[in-house]
Amino acid sequence: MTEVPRLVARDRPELILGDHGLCPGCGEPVALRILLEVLEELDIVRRSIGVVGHGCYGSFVQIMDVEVLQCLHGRAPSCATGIKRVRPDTVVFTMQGDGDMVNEGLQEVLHTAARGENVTCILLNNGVFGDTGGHQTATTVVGQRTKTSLDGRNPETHGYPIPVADLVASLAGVSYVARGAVSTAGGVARTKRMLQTAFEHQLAGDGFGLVEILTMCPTGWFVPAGSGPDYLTGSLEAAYPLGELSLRERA
Amino acid sequence: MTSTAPARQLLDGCAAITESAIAAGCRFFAGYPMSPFTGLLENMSRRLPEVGGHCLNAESELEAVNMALGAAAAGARAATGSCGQGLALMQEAIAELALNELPLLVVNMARNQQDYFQATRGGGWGDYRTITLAPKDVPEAVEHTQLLFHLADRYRAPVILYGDPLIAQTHVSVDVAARDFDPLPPKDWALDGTSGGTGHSRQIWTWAMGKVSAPGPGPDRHWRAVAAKFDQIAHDEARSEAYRIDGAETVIVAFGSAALFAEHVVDELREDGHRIGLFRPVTLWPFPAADLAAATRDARRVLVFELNAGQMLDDVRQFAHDRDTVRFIGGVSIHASGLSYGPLLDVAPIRSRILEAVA
Amino acid sequence: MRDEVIITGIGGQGIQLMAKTLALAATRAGLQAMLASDFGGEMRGGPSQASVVVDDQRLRSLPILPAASSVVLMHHKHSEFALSRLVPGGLALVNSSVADPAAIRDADVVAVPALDIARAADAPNAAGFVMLGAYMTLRRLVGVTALGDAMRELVPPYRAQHVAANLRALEAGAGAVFAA
Amino acid sequence: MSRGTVSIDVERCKGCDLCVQACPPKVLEMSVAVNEMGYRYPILHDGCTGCTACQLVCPDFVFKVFRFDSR
Repeated sequence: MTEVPRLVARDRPELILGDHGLCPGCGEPVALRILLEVLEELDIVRRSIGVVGHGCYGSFVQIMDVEVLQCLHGRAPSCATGIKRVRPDTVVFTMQGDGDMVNEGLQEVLHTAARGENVTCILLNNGVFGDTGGHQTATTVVGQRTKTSLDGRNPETHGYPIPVADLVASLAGVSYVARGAVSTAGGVARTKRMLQTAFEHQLAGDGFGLVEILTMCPTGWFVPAGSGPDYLTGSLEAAYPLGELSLRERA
Repeated sequence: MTSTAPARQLLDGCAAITESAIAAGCRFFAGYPMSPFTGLLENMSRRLPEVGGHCLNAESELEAVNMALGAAAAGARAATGSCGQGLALMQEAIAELALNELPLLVVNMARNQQDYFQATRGGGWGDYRTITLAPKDVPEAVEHTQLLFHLADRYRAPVILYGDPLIAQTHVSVDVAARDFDPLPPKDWALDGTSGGTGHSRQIWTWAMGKVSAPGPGPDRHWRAVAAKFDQIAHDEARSEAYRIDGAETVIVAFGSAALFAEHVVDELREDGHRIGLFRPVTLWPFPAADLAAATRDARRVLVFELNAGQMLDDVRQFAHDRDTVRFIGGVSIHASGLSYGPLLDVAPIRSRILEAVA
Repeated sequence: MRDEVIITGIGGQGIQLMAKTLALAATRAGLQAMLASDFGGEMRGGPSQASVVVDDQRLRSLPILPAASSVVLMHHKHSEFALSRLVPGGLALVNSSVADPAAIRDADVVAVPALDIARAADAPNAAGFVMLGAYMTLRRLVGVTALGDAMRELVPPYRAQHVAANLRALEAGAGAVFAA
Repeated sequence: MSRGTVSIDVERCKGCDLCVQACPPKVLEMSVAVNEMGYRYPILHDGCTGCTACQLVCPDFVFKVFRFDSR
């Protein structure tokens, strides 16, 4: 009996053109990989346009072999709206961090959702400005230490975090909202299925979709790279439960 | 469904600009209501769907200009607009358009002439300018609209049409038809999704880094190239009009509606024997520097009339033949509603300010 | 041939529709027209004014008229600007049901009791069109039929029930004065 | 006896340790040696099932996963 090795998982899709420079243990490259795998598997690479905001993930525009518009901080949903309206046959997605979508661009994503624009927004949420070195964002959870909340986010002085996916899910015009995490193998697989479902809704013309992906930022959390997943489970995931969110009935 | 309006209509400036834009192929518009720009948004929202286009009543000026940026990135002839504070909100995106080399028409249907600086100086970040045309009346606004779409595509840059309440709300009999221009290069840079997976998929990014498999020039080379392009535009695209300038010892400098009134006053004063003429920058940027220097070479005095505290005055002082001859006779003058010009924009006060300066 | 008229009165009297009817009728007749409107934020009750310039050649005009050959006063209120721009001896067509024609100096004053004529024509809301009809008899820029057609084009569908009364008012106004 | 195996591109690894924690049969271990970037990297021991957990969680796209088919 001879044994023949059969490839069951590639290291990365061909749509990733080279190495990224993000930190050890970062969750964002995992999110990029499953996003591009979904575009490949749905056979929509040759009609996809990504609208990318500003954060560490912004450097992905150099290694992702998909058409991209790098836009102003927070404005990706509006840019995506313009693209999709004039090119309805394309598949349009945004890639934004929590600082981009929830701090700088909260109204953009809410209005785009309420308008029911047939685009897919992807939020990479690590609860911190990783790119600037670990500062508080609108999704930093209560108690989380950042460089601008050194003793942990205290609601009395820093206010409360915003669960943007829940806000979006409360709006009519939305076809799909889900929250996944890339902190475990199972979580990565489930998040990939969420992305696939979101794009299937866009392809069916159902209206706005949002997939929030909780990602590790051990550098910005000031924990060792290997502790990222556990920290995520105890902080972000406790505040932002995973799964598909139930939607408001459309009028 | 008709794509062009019938000949000879009675249209206000907002409707006329809308028809001119549609004749030029504009198929996307986004805006946020603000008087007197609102009329343009209303006309676009009625007309664009009739020709297969899109008009969005955006939730803010930020959304409006970024929606239009997206549409422009996807290759559409697109436009947005606002005025005053709304235009200020759009400046970040106008800079982004310039540095991304994306064409877009921004109609600044201003309340007055206090937007001169923010139209001509490049109110956002980076080394860029915006081609800005200031029509003096509705028929010229119709012409400028199409010219600006052409220039925007030719130079791949955002451009501004500087209107005002008189242009927005005055009805005139106009014929709107598509004008012919030199052919433009294809928009092979526009995003349509088709280049994904080729190893050199299209990328629009102010840093122009390209892909690791097909590197771009990067920010240093890219921004120097953009700056050089604006130098070229400054050299090639300045437009102006000299009116009864021959033998004039007094040269009025005015733009937009103010120039229309100044023209009338020049006619009156010429009848009275004054040697007076009018120089009108048609492009506010590029400022027609060489034309102004030539027009003021023999002038004893250069009188700047604008409805603000002296903004274009900076440019006139910089480029007049002799800056010591330059005097300011304009001023801030706002209608009680805050939405339009005050009493200074009228024949009698302009005439008396000129006569005072000439005496 | 050039005609400049400033129509003035109180918002709600139909000033803007009168002016636009005149400008559109002139445009449709192949003339050049300019219409500059000036009204406050209020839809009714505030000052309302419109300037119309009609020319058979390339029209060149300021949207704020330095001088007007005629004024149409629907009311004495808010008429100061219009009267200040009226050339000496120019035509002042006055709605004498409301305003006092005797108060106007240095003008060719023509009094038209527009409200009374409109009531008599069973068109009590159309005094403005009585004035416009009268103005056309005096100025002969376009015919009453052309004005009627333009008015019909401008009246929105939800006000279509007023078209017939407006037409009666135009006719009545046209017959209320005599051309010089 | 292994039902699967992985190839590990050690030069691309940044030593984050996520794969070691994610591996259900616990057959990955971080090296003592470091790669050219100075990072430790995973080493595979016997017992791999080819489950792909390491590939799923790896931020640096280091793993290719294979399974052995009998014939």
